[in-house]
Amino acid sequence: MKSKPRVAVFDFTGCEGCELNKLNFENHLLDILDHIDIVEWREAMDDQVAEYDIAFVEGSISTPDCVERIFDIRNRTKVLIALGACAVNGGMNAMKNKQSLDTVREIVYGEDKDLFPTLPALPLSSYVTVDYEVHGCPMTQKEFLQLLTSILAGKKPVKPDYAVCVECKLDENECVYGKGMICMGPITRAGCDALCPSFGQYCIGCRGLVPHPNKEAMINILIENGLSIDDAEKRMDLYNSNEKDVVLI
Amino acid sequence: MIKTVNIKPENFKELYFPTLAEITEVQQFTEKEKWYKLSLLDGSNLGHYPGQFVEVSIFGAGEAPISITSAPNSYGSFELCIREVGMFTEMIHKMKAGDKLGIRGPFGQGFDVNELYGKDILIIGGGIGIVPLRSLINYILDHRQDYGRLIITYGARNSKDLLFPEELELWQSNPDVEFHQTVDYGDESWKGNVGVITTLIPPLDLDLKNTIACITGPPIMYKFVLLTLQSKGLQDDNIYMSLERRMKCGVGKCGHCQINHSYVCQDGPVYHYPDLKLIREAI
Amino acid sequence: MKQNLDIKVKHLTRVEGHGNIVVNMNSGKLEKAQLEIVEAPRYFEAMLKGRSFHEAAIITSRICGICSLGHQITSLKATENALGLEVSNQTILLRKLLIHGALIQSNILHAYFLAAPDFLNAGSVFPLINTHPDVVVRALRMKRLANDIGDIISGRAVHPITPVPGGFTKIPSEADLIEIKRRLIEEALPDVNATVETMQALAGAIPNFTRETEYISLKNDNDYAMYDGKISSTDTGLYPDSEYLKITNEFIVPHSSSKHAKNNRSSYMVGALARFNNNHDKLLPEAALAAAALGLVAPNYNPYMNTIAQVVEVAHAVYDSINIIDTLLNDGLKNEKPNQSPTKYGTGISVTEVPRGILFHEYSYDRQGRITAANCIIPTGQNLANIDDDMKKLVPEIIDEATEEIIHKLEMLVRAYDPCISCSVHIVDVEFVE
Amino acid sequence: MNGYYLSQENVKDFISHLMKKKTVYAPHAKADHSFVFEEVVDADNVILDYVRTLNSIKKYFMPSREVMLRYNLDDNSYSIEDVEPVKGIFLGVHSYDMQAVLRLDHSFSHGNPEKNYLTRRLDNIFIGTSFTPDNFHFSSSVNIQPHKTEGFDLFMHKTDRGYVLEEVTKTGSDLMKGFDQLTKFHGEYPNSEHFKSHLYAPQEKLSKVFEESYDNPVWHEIAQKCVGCGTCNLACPTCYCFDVEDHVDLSLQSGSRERRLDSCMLRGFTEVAGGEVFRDRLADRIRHRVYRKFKYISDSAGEPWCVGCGRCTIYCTAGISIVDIVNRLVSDYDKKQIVQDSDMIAAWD
Ligand SMILES: Cc1cc2nc3c(=O)[nH]c(=O)nc-3n(C[C@H](O)[C@H](O)[C@H](O)COP(=O)(O)OP(=O)(O)OC[C@H]3O[C@@H](n4cnc5c(N)ncnc54)[C@H](O)[C@@H]3O)c2cc1C
Ligand code: SF4
Ligand code: SF4
Ligand code: SF4
Repeated sequence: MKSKPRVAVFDFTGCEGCELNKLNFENHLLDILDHIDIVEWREAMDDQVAEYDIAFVEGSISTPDCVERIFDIRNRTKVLIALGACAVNGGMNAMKNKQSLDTVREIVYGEDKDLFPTLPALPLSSYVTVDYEVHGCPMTQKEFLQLLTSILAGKKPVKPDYAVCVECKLDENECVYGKGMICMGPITRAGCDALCPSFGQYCIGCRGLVPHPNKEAMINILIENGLSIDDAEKRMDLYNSNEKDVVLI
Repeated sequence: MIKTVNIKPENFKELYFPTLAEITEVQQFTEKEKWYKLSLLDGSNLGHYPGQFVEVSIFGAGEAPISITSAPNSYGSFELCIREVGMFTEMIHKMKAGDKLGIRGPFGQGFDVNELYGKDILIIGGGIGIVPLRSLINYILDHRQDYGRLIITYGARNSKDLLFPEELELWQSNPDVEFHQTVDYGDESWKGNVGVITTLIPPLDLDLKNTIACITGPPIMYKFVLLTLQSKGLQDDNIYMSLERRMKCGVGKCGHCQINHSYVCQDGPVYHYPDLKLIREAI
Repeated sequence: MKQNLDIKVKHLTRVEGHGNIVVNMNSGKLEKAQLEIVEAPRYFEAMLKGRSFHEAAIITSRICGICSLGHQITSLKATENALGLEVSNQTILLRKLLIHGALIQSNILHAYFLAAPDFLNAGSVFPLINTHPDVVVRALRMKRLANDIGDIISGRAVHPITPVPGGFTKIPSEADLIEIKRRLIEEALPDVNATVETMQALAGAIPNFTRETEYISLKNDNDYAMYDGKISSTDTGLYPDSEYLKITNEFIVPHSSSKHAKNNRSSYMVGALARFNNNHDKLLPEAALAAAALGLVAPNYNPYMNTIAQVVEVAHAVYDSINIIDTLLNDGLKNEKPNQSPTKYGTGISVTEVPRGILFHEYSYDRQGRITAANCIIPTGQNLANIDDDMKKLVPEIIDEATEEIIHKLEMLVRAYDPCISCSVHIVDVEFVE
Repeated sequence: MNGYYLSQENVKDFISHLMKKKTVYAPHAKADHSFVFEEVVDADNVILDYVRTLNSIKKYFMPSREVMLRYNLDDNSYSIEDVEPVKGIFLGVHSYDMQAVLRLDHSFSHGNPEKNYLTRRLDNIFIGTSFTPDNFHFSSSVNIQPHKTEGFDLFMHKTDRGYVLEEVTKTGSDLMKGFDQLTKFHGEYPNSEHFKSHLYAPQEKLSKVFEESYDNPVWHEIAQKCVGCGTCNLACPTCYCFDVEDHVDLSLQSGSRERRLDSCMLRGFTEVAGGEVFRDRLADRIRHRVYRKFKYISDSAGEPWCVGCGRCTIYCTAGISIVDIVNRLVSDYDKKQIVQDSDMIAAWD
């Protein structure tokens, strides 16, 4: 039998929900461990090693210390995988990028603001090459496992490039716009199986935008449904402050 | 009232069920292109025409439409040439002789070899476009007396990207074949033409009435080749070309390859140019 | 006696978030014994400003993936208080059930995956898969059930979906509840007993260390307070929600990106042990028996026993969940729409117990229902000063042990608090009133 | 064929009667204000007086997700998923959804008759109900009246006090055997309803309009508002494009090939390796969709492929209406005709 790939797990600025989600794979954890060796994972174990085949990295880069560590991890690993919104596009952390960082720090620490250095919250890919990404806040178990099995089967993983609305239709959900909610599904990248609308809640856009989104049209929808321009832009920014791509009309 | 064909269950077709084939030979042509020889495990003949394609499947990876590059034969083998560009093609590039694949097809309309009967054939192949054309070339060589002149023009990005190196030499040395090749970018080792494929066409001395041009290449090539042929005076009626589109089913259901009213997997990939002109999105 | 000691544990493992343990003893004088918090702050206060009341809980749930449900419920309660939104009894029961689910999952995760390896001298839970497979499988099964409670009722155990201001966007079906109850009875009850036995066997590895301190938690007359009640201090008595700032008195220290807190003394403790010390008489009988079996008697001043208190709480939560489901089924589930019509716009405070201790959220809203001020005070932040104080007492007591043993005991001590560093750092007490 | 009065009070018994014969699928309430077709477990839960269901009954013949093949990676063995005929009674189907099924029948039987779809279509019984058009239905504009019985075996015409039940086929009359709470109906079946939404061109004219509309600026204008989410295709009862993907199981030993409904409004629909997208402009995708409903297939099949259900419009979050688009094309076409005619008159002068 082939030797198992050596896997390490790291976290940067984020809520560690994606990491926790892995410990939540109760039904599959033992199956996974049949195929991989977890060699480093600060949140769950003491060991540290010099090199690994696959590094799963959660969180965004937001301090000088983070920058150093992510370069170091990239140097030690063959494959680097960004887990969750923070690592993939900066996630919610990136909301702060819209304000001056000094202001932000002052809001929080007042006079002591210089004690704690901060940088704009950016995805891993702003600093190093990222091989694969698992979107979502938090990422879903299904997609993580699909990615892992793809890689283990030697197959390049593919991720959805269409909107959450698609999955809503496939699941025959009632659209939440019909009950006065304002949903980000139309331009949010699918993959979660339209989780929130399936539970009667609107999509907040946690998986980032589809490639080439029509942002102007989306903002229009938000305004047509009762948000002010200011609120519409805020809603767009919740998870997408770093997303720059636009559609070809 | 909708015209529904009233069909019986015995006529329903298992459209998505592949048959197994074994890779019998692999050859690496370039960094990104490999050539495969396969035989169906049930011993049957593929039974294709030049220009047709098959859906190749690797379990766990999916399916991809791939042109058949060999000429029809009766001894149960066929050949593919595949460029590594993405998920599926990466997987197939890892496979070796003895490995097994699924095959569906052959599908689509190829080059109508009866329509070409007795004509001079002008082959224009850009890059990987030579793959389906090679099937036609070898078919013509197998039935040499049925056709007039065989003029092959072939262009690649650079000399390292030229496919079927041994065959190119055979065609070059065959007195019955007029062979011209060019590369977009030359280097020290390259002694031949340098320039895009359209530069090969003006010098050709063609019997315009009796010449049929068969074109396959990357999408951007078509516009320029057509302009060049038109300025040479070749009638649209004398032009056939093969298109590429995204495809999933190969049998006219999944909708991906549709251009206006036409399904490339059914009406194409090889089109008669006058028909293609009616399809506005095609080129 | 040893005169010099220099310990620096960078990025302590098996805790949530990034912290370093630093101890310095110079010529017999303890210069430093502290937990440095080096987690990168995320500036949630800045993210909340100007957001609509619909989004407050969605954002604060992202403070921490581990306590996401706790933050969410606490945030919803604060918003409801600020906007005058009444919620139904059914909503409260479902929320209590969710809180139990989250507590079971969190306490099990801590006891089995993060703390147990210490008792067994293992570096992580992974070697235990081979040495103690039945224990690991049991832990996974308990966690799965707890997470399923979250998944089924709130859509997703991490960053829940259905709880919104005024109620739920979707109510579970009766069949869902019946199935959860079946699993609680058939799987969880035997697992709880087995867990108590396992912990009994491991309890010998718990260091014998005590330091009396102030214990703060919620308290009420009806139950083992988790969802609501008054703030209760073992030193200074009961306080209403509105006086939470009198208790927490946060201050900034240079070695921590999270603020520290103190009330009557230089520090106080929150969490399972604090709850137990305050509310042990409200435990369900089965949980009280578990406490007795594990030798946990109130008041208990050994911080290492926090892990044991967590196990006792798991027993309580499992039995109480069954009771809650029975009540819900007896009353009949009603398909209620969330009440989202504000009757006022002002400031709302809420206090909830989450697995790691008492949690405070406060928001102010303008007339458009947008946040103008926010403040959240997190359990781990409140425990940090207490951890430092414990270390200062512990180090001299064990100074003659081998350095590795000292490090091990210090790491165990910090872990016993089950600290959630992400939380403590990401929210820091400030108001951004303009 | 006979007709009967079926009073409101007898509907439940009628459904119970049907349930004894075969599995019955009928509209049920879903979430706050929507309807879906579901298997009937309790006749009480069936709602025959509904506006439209979220998805049409297409989902029973072409499920939105479907495993096509299972395989074993160790030995390359594979097997096709067994497809079973649905063999159900579909109760309370609106005429436009029945017409949509007939169109799908055409698509799946022409050229290569597809086993998966056609097998599921075998041996089903369809019972229609008339409907009161809302602001979004416009099926009468494509020749589909609410009382159109084509494709049905029985038809329930809604009246003030219940239904008039019309036997349409022999299968339909056989189904009535053993149900005797009926009085014979003699008279004319109702046959029209008032529609609020219309296409302003008869069918013959539409085909001409579409010949002239390829370069109409409307495609580009709509593209400014459209988010390209694919909802319009996925909700449409006559859309059937699909994508296929392979999945490997966690065991790494087996896997499956799955097809999933797709949408030509999605950018990735025409994307090929290397990143080339053949309909990259949103405007081109919108045009393709609308042409597929009114021209590409219709030219050869003889009917519009849009059945006027209104789903694509009511579910469009950007508020784009296919009726408005078509009517805009019609009015631009008319204007052009007037200009051409007046040019001709001018030339005569
Ligand atoms: C009629 C026809 C004949 C072809 N003949 C050959 C040939 O002889 N040799 C060769 O190397 N290539 C040929 N191709 C192109 C080949 O099918 C694609 O390169 C291949 O599908 C890419 O798949 P991938 O997974 O490696 O790429 P990815 O970019 O990873 O593919 C992603 C997805 O897009 C689809 N896709 C991507 N590109 C194409 C494409 N060009 N056509 C259809 N679907 C696509 C795939 O189905 C896949 O699902 C032909 C294509 C067509 C339509
Ligand atoms: S609920 Fe949201 S994701 Fe679903 S269809 Fe409506 S807009 Fe799209
Ligand atoms: S529906 Fe939206 S917010 Fe919910 S999980 Fe999916 S992408 Fe995230
Ligand atoms: S195009 Fe729109 S109105 Fe027409 S059938 Fe499809 S969904 Fe219904």
